Formats: sequence, C-alpha cells, structure tokens
Amino acid sequence: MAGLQLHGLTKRYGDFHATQNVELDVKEGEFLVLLGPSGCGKTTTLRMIAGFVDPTEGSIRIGGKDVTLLPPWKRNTGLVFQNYALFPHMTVAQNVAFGLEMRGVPKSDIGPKVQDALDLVQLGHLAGRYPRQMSGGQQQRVALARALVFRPDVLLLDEPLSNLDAKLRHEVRIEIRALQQRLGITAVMVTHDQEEALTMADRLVVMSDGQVRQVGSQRDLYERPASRFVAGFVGRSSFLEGEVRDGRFTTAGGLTLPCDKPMRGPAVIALRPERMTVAAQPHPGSVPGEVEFVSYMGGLIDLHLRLSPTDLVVAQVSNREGSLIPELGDTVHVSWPDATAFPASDPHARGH
Amino acid sequence: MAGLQLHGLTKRYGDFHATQNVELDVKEGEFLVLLGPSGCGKTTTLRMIAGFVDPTEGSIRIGGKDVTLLPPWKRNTGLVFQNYALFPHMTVAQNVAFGLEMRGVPKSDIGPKVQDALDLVQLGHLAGRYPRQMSGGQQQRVALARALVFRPDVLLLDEPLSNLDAKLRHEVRIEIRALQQRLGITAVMVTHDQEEALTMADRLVVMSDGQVRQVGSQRDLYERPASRFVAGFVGRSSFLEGEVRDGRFTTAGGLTLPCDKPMRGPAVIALRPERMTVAAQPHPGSVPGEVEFVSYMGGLIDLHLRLSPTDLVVAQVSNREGSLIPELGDTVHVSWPDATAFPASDPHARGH
Amino acid sequence: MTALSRRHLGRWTLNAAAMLSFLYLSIPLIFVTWLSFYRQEIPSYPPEGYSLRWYSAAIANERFIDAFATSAKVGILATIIGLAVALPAALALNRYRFFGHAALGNLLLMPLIVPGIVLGFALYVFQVETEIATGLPIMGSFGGLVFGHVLLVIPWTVRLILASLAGFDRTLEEAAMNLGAGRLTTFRRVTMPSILPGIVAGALFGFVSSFGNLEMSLFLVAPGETTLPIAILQYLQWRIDPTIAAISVLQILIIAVALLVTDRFVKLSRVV
Amino acid sequence: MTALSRRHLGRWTLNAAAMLSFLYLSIPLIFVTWLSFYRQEIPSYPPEGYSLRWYSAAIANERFIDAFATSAKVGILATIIGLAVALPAALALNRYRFFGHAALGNLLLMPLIVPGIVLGFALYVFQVETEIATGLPIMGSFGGLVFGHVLLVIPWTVRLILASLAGFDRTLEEAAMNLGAGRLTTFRRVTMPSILPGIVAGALFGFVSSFGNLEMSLFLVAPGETTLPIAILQYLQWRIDPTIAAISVLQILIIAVALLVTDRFVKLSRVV
Repeated sequence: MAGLQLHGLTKRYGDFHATQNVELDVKEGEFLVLLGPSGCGKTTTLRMIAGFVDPTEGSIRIGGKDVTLLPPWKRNTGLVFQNYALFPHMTVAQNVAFGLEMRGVPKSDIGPKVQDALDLVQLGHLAGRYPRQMSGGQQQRVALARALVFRPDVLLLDEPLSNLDAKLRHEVRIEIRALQQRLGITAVMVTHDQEEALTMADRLVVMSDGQVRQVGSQRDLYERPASRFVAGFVGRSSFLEGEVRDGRFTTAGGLTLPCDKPMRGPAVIALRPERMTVAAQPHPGSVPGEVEFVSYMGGLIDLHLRLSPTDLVVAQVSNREGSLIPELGDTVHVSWPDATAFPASDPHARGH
Repeated sequence: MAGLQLHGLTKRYGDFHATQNVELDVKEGEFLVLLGPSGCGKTTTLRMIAGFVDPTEGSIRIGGKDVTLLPPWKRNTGLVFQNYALFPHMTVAQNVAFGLEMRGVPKSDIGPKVQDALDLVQLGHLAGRYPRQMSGGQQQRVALARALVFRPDVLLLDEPLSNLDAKLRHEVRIEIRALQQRLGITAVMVTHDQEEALTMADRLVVMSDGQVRQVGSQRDLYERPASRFVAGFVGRSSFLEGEVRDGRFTTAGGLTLPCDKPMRGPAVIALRPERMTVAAQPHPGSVPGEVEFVSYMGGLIDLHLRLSPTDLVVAQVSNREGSLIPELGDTVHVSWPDATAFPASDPHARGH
Repeated sequence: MTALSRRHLGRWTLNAAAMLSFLYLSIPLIFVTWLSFYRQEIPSYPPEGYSLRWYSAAIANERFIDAFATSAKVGILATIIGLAVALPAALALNRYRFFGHAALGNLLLMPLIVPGIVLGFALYVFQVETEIATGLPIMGSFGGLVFGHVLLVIPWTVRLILASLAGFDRTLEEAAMNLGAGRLTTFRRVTMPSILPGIVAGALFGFVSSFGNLEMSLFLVAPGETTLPIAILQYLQWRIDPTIAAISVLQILIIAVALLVTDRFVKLSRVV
Repeated sequence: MTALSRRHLGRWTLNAAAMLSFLYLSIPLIFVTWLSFYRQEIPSYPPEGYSLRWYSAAIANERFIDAFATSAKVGILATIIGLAVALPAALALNRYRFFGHAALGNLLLMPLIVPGIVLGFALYVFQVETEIATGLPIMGSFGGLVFGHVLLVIPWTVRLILASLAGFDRTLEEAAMNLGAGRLTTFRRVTMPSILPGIVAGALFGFVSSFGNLEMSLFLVAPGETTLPIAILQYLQWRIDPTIAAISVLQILIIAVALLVTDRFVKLSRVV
C-alpha cells in the first residue's frame, strides 16, 4: 500500500498531446477514478503509471519512490485489464500464482496465498478451471485476484466493467469497491461511464483532450461543475443558450430570465433535470413549457419540455402516488433553483 | 400499416421450447416491446414474425392476412438488426434503395423515395458514403431508413440500440420513438434492457423461458407486477424473504411486519427503492436499518440498508438541498407503502 | 542500458531476422534475373557483358510457345471446372455439418501435403485402370490432363472461398430477404460480392499451381503435347543456357503482374 | 413447393457438390491404394488377386531406404534452420512496420506461386555462380541441398506463425510484464505457448513440402545421393509395377498420421 504522485506528466506523439501536464496526488487507500470521453488521455495516464508508455515529460512516484524510468515488471502495480487478459493456457490457480512466482515466493507459500486470493473473490472452488470455462463475471474476478495476490502498491483498473452486462455491472462495482475498502489498497480506475465513476470513487478526475479539467468529490462535480464540459459530462444537464445583459438572461428563442451573475455576453445556463420543479399551475419564478416527450423509467419520469421554439429542457419528476404525471402536449410550469451560468465561448471556461 | 396477431406461436427444437404458446395482439400504430433475459424466446418470436424461423405450431397474421407459411421476402416487414447488417459493398443510398428495387418500384421513383427516407433520419447529405465510413449511430439510422423506405406493414427492431454507447442510446431511442409515432407505424422491438423498454413502449411484454409472463403498460408492470420474476426484472426491487402467518410477515432475520394479505406460508415481499421513505427519526410503520453502502448517482443516492442480519433493502433518496444524506454506518428509519407479497415457491406465481 | 535502448535492441534483432529471410527468399530470383541478361552462353562469373538475346531466343522458340499455350489452356479449363465444383462445396462446408465434414476438411490439404510425384502416380494409376476397365482413350488425352489438374485447383478454391465465407456475416443475407430478395437474388446481390475476394484469389492460386505443375503432367501428357514445365525440363536435359533463365523471368513477371492486379481489387493478404 | 421443401432442396444441392469434390479428391488415393495390394505386376483390370508382396519389395529396396533417409535428413535440417529464421521474422512482421514490409509479405507467397521448375533452376544458377565466384564446392553438396529446401520451409513457417500471432492478444504480454515478468520470461511463458500451434503446423507443413519436393532436388542433388521423390522417378523410368503404389501409400500413411497426431494438440483448421 502506498500513495501515488503524478507530476507534470506529459505524453507527446509528434504534435499530438495524449496527456498534458497531468498533476495528481492519490492518497494511501484512496479510490481515484479518471473519467472522460474516449481519447481524453485517461488510459494513457494509466498506462504510464503501469509502465507501458514512457512519459515525454514529468515523473511518477509510487510510495515516495520515483518509478518513471522503471520497466513495468519492476513496478509493483496490479493492473486489471478491460478484456481481463487472463492467460488462456493456464488454470485459474496458475494465473493467480504467476505474479507470486515472478517475485520468487517459495512454492510452499504460493498455494495458500492463491487460495486466499481466490476465496476473497469467492472463486476458491474454481481454482482448477481454465478461463474459457468461466463466465465474464467470473473471469473478471480472477483478474482481480491475480492483480491483488502479490499485494501491489497500487491497484490499476482499466474500464474493468465494460465487458459485463448491466445487471452484473451493478453487483460487481459494489464488490470491487467493498474489497478495495476492506484491503485499504490505493486504487486508480479509468472509465468513461459516469454512473460507474460516481458510484465507486472517493475522488474523481474529469479529463478531456489530455488535460485534467476538474478534481473533486461527487458532490463537488455535481453541485459545482468547473466548466460547461464538466456540467455536461458528469450527471445530466439541459443547456439554455443566450446572452447575459443588464442582469437578465435572454435566449435566442425569446425566453427572458433574471440573472444576477457577474458576467456579460453570450452565455449558457446548465440545468439539472433532478433539480427542476414541475407543477400544473404557475408559481414564483416558473416558466411555462409544453410536454414534448414523456419517458417512463420505473420510479422516475423524464419530461422533455419545450419552453420556446429553440429552448428544450428535461425535467425529472418522481412517480410516487399523488405526484403530477403530465401527458404529451400538456402545458406545465417549471422552475429551478439558482443555476450555474457559463461563458458560451469556451467549453472549459469557469462558470458562475 | 397494419396490426399483427400471434396465435399460439410455439417453436420446439427437440425437447426444448424456444417459445411456448405465445399470444399477442399488436394494434395498428402501436409500439410493442418484448422484454426478457437472454434466452427467453423474445428473439425467436421476432424471427418468426420476420419469417426466418418456421413456427412448430401457431399462426402469424399481419394486417389480417395469414403469413405463417410465407418466406421472409413475401412478408412486408422491415427489420432493423442488432448489428445493422448494412450491405458493405453498397453506398448508403444503394442500401436504402434495395427494398424498393426488390418491389419493382420504377427507377425514377426510387431516387426521391430514398432521399426522403434519408432526410427522415437526417442523413440526406451522406447518401454517397459507404457504411464503413460512418459512425455506429449513423449506421443505425441508415438501417432504420432502409427498413422504413418501402412502408412496411410492421417495423421490427432487434435490440437496435445495444451497439451504441450510453449517451447516444439515450438520444436514439427518443428519435426512434418520435419517428414511429410520426409515421404511425406498427412496431415490435426486442430488448433485454428494461430502461430502454420502459422509455419507448406503448405496451410491454415480459417473457421468460419461452413464455409470456405479463403484458401491460409501464405503470401496470411497475405498480402491479404479476409475479416475483416481473417485480425483479422490471424496475428494481429489494426482496425480503420470510413467512406469512396470522396477519404477520416474519423474516428469517427476525424482522416482523404487519401483513394483511390473503395468503399463508413462505412468501417474498418486493420493495421498490424509489418508494421507500428514509428519515433520521422513527416514524409510523418505520423499521430501523444501518447504512451499509452509499452510492451517489448524480441527483439520486442509493442507500443499502441492513434491517437485520439477513435482510438488506435498497432505498433511493433524492439529492436535493435540504434532504437527508446519511453516511456509512449511520442508523436510519425506513418505511414503505403497501408492498406486494408473492408466494416463495414459484417465481411466476401471482402476488397479492 | 536503459529501458528504452533495450527495447530498441529487441526491435533491431527482429527486423534483422526479417531482412535475412527477405534476402533468403529473393536471392534465387535475383540470380536467375541476372543470368537472363548475360551475353555469353555459359553461366560464368564475372559475365562478359549484357544483352537481351536470350529473351529473343525464348520468345522465338516454337516449342516454348506451344507449351505455354497448352499450359494456359489446361490451367484455364481446370480453374473453371474447379470453381464450378468448389463454390457449392465451400458453401456446403460453411453452412452445414454433415457426415464426412471433418474428413473433407482434411482432404482439402491433401494436394499440398502429398508429394507431387505420389499424386501424379496415383492419378496415372486411376486413369490406366479406368481406360482398361472402360476401353475409353483416357491416357494421354487432353481431357485426362485437365481432369488431373482440377485436383490441384479444388483445394485452393475451396479453402480460399471458405476463408472469405468465414468472414461473411450471414445476417446480411437475412437483411436482403427481409427487404424482399429471394434466395437467388440474395446470393447474387449480397453473398457473391462479399466472397468475391476469395473466389478471385482461389482462381488465381488454382490457375498458377496448375500452370506450374510438373510432376502430375509428367504422368499424364501425351508424347507430342507438352506443358511449359515439361518443355523446360526437356530443354535442360539437352543444354543449359540462359534461355531458361529468360523463360523463368518471364513466367515470374506474368505471375507477379497477375498478383499485383488482383491485389488492387482484392486484398490477398486478407484471404491467403 | 412449400418454403420448407425449397429450403431442403438448396441444402441437398450444396451437400451433393461437397460430396462430389470429396470423391474427386479421394479417387486417386483410393486407386493407388487398391493397386498396391494387387498380386500381379501389370496394372490390369480386374486384378488377379491381392497380396502384400509389393510392400515387402518396397521395404526391401535399399535404394528406397537410402533415399528415404536422405529426404528425412534434408527435411529435418531444413525445418530446423527454417524455424530459426522464421520465428523472429514473423515476430518482426507482426509487430513492426518497416521498409519492405509489404514486399516481404508478397515474397512469402513466392514458393507457392513460382513454378517449382523455375525455382529449382533459379537456385541452381545461384549455386553455380557462387561456386564459380568463390571456388567453394557447393554444387551437389548436402549443404547446398539443405540450403535450397530451407527456401521451401520459410514461407510455410512464417505464414503459419504469422496466422497464430494475428490471433494472439498482446495485452497478455502486458499482463505478464505487469505481474513481474521480464521480456524473455514473458515470451517463454506467455507468447510462446500461445503461438505454438502455428509453430508446430509451420514445421509440419515445411517438412512435408521439403520431403515431397522433386523439382528443386532434381537440380541440386549429387549423382550418387538421391531423395525419395527422385528415387521414385528413376524407378518409374525403368519399370512400372505396384512397388511405387506401395511406396506412395506408405508415404501418405506417414503424412496422415503426422497430421492426425498434430491435429490432436493443435487444431490445424484454425491456422492453415
């Protein structure tokens, strides 16, 4: 177990920056998730930590020791691959034993350690199977056991759940999180799935175009997104585009709202569907809208509301007894608490 | 446009029933979704409608006409495949034109019809491209245009969104639904994704083991699941297992709840996470529970609550200003409205 | 040594090995080409000078021209017959599991595996026995020769068509049928264009292996009629001069051009 | 005709075609086997009776035994040398793009494409010129023969190792390194076991194509020393009796057993 520090980590391929000046400090026992769209540099960052990509600039420290120039096999990291990468010609037990053998652990110690690791992921009874004889979820757990058995300094997870079906994904993410907390191991996970990231992380890192855009807890990212990009990427947002002038926000569609933000000019307002209040009658601060689409999602209902010819917002209402369930074509009245406004020019500009 | 009737549709492979006595009546212009786990027979049903699988027994009527014995090319159905199945050696326009050519539409009419169909899915400008030069979402739309251009009696959709990423899936399902409503076309979709099913369907058909388990609207399935299987498959449910005796329900973990259902013996109670009320203080009908896991999902929070050593329920609370957000290890008090109880013996037994 | 330079060392070792095998494979081609431009008759070193006289000699030699025509005729006919048998056979092998399925798969490797001389002798025996049994003039007939060469074509065509069928997504056929195409239209408009690479490559390789075959032809040709490989062998028994080098270069060139042209339409590396 | 019976008709047509090609390919093998059990010397029909005498004759013939030993020795040596060159070459071709990459890929098809007699002649020219230039005794030497046969082995081994490398998931190597294995250990413990099917199949096919080669050996063997195909050809020039049929059947049997044994460990259909 150890902390992990990335300092000014940059990887250039010719003119292209895969990552640019990434600074991160992962505390001992922390579960950090790198979140971003594909091509944002999150996987390159993980591969630099594991040693498969040589950084162009910057340094990597694990447990205080500089490992930037060490080859992968001399860093003590445990990596769980997206496709699991289990050795097909070895049994489950042999797969898990591999890391111990490489570390010169005496033969007599390997058996019990492998058994412990497999018990940890509830696969102790399948030690003699080959990977191809197992389901995707079981293979995933073997990969986890193989990465944990030699007590790595850092556990690295590269989209570990993306090959599982939705139901299993829900279960496995809780299992991985619980295991990581129980062992108190430092972990870095890469994912493009925000729900996964929000469920599992102690702290999240949002990346795009090779750069870190925001670091913080779920609550930080949800309540105080640093930029329009983060507001759109973490949680759902509806955006209203328009212009701020003289304390008013006017959209292209003619909607006019009060706006007391310290900014002027073209702007975008980000609204969270879960924060909208929908009522049949006008109420203070409410705007009328026509229901364009009703999407029933179990206990919750998404309403697509047309506020003006060009302004569309999504509001989520709960489907409890007694709550208002509008029909297609109804006119409802929607309001929202103070929302963040961002300058329209740059998706990474700070909001107010 | 036409209605579709399946009558006693059965497909046997040796001893195995892929589908068993499926009865369905799809009204003109209706969007019906077949929902079920993999291997439940939903795809076999769709393939029988398209004519790729010969039913062992039963009949299929499209627009009142019996098509049970017709080969696929003599039924007027438009099928959108899971992998799109676009012809790789033809351009987008040639792909869309194929169905019209086969119907002997004059050459001079084909061009405008293809253009209309492509405009419908907003791809009019890409008619000259080859499928491999397009993104997954665009290919999906071409497949839709190809299936719609010859005005099929029924539109069939075989997990049409499963190869798209999460963000795109949200958009495309709204597009497909809007298109289907605009054209007023009868549609049957197969999916294993309940969120997709709930969002898009007029009416849902839940299948398992080749049999239809329940047919109804979203609200029917969510509020009045016919069996424990449906309660677990549609929407999320926590289950409490125990026994009903003398108006009380007692779980193995020692939890005792009032239960005035007309039933006795081993039973299971299904609870919807979104219907739970969680408070810091005891309230009428509430049960104390310890918070075992907190999962932050944007505007909503999942709480895993341990009610007794063997009883675990999930409660969803909203993450609005002022709402209670318990921490790991806190004790909270949870209550729920009248829940459905099912006999424990058979997952398909009717509940009360 | 740093991690970086170690990585480069491995890369250079492997690339050097690739270059070595490149050299190994191209050396005979280089030398035969060189010899074909010699001025003198005896292959000595260093050459006395260079000329195109052996190319003129090769093209002017009527025996070679006739033999070339015979080889081409046999090759083309054998390829056409081979394709006609191989296409439905490959479709059956790809779509259905039947009795003898695995055996047929192994048998396809046979002409690549059984020594040519054994195959030629076996065919000779078959034709002799058939002639004795039926009284028909099979031995040394043109038809008998073509029949034998079809044996060389079938494995290539079946295997390469099978390879492209393996990459063919059968839901495309269902899509065509759903759009209103019957079985034959579906095959012609959808299946056929998709497996064309395998058909073309199979025909090409089948033709080339028929064209270059010596061992089987040795047993089957009539005394008067010879194929090009036999004509070359006969010439060499009589004298060794650079004419054969010129003939060889011409053959290699024709085959290379055919390969390159095919490769433009069909990526051979995908199917072979 | 109902949809169902129409479907069955198509199926029967295709399966019949498959059976036809099965028959086509197996006919020569059946007849040569039949002949090998004849009692009489002349291949006539119907046979006068059956015996094993030609098998005894084949096994007792010292020329055949010697030739068999020579062919085996040449084949084994050529296969070992071929593998040693091919393994790193295939790794380089799979992992790096370098100058001449595409050319090497096409060159690999060469020995399958260039007529055997052309290849043999080209190699002969190369060895003659090298002997003249260097004064070393290359022509007709055992080393010269093996050198030539390596040319037959390399394409098979490189191509089949490449085919199994194409199916090899390189993240397995990264997994091994992440678990603490250096480059060599990773290759030995992870890469090697995964591409073993291709290596074994390549060696087998390389050996067999060397063992059965006639054309190249014709140009390269010394007058005293002969390979098995040459011994068969020489025997046939002198007399035609079922001894050759027996020899052929024995060869086919040995090759078939080798194939079946290999197939138990390595699914040939996956790589060939």
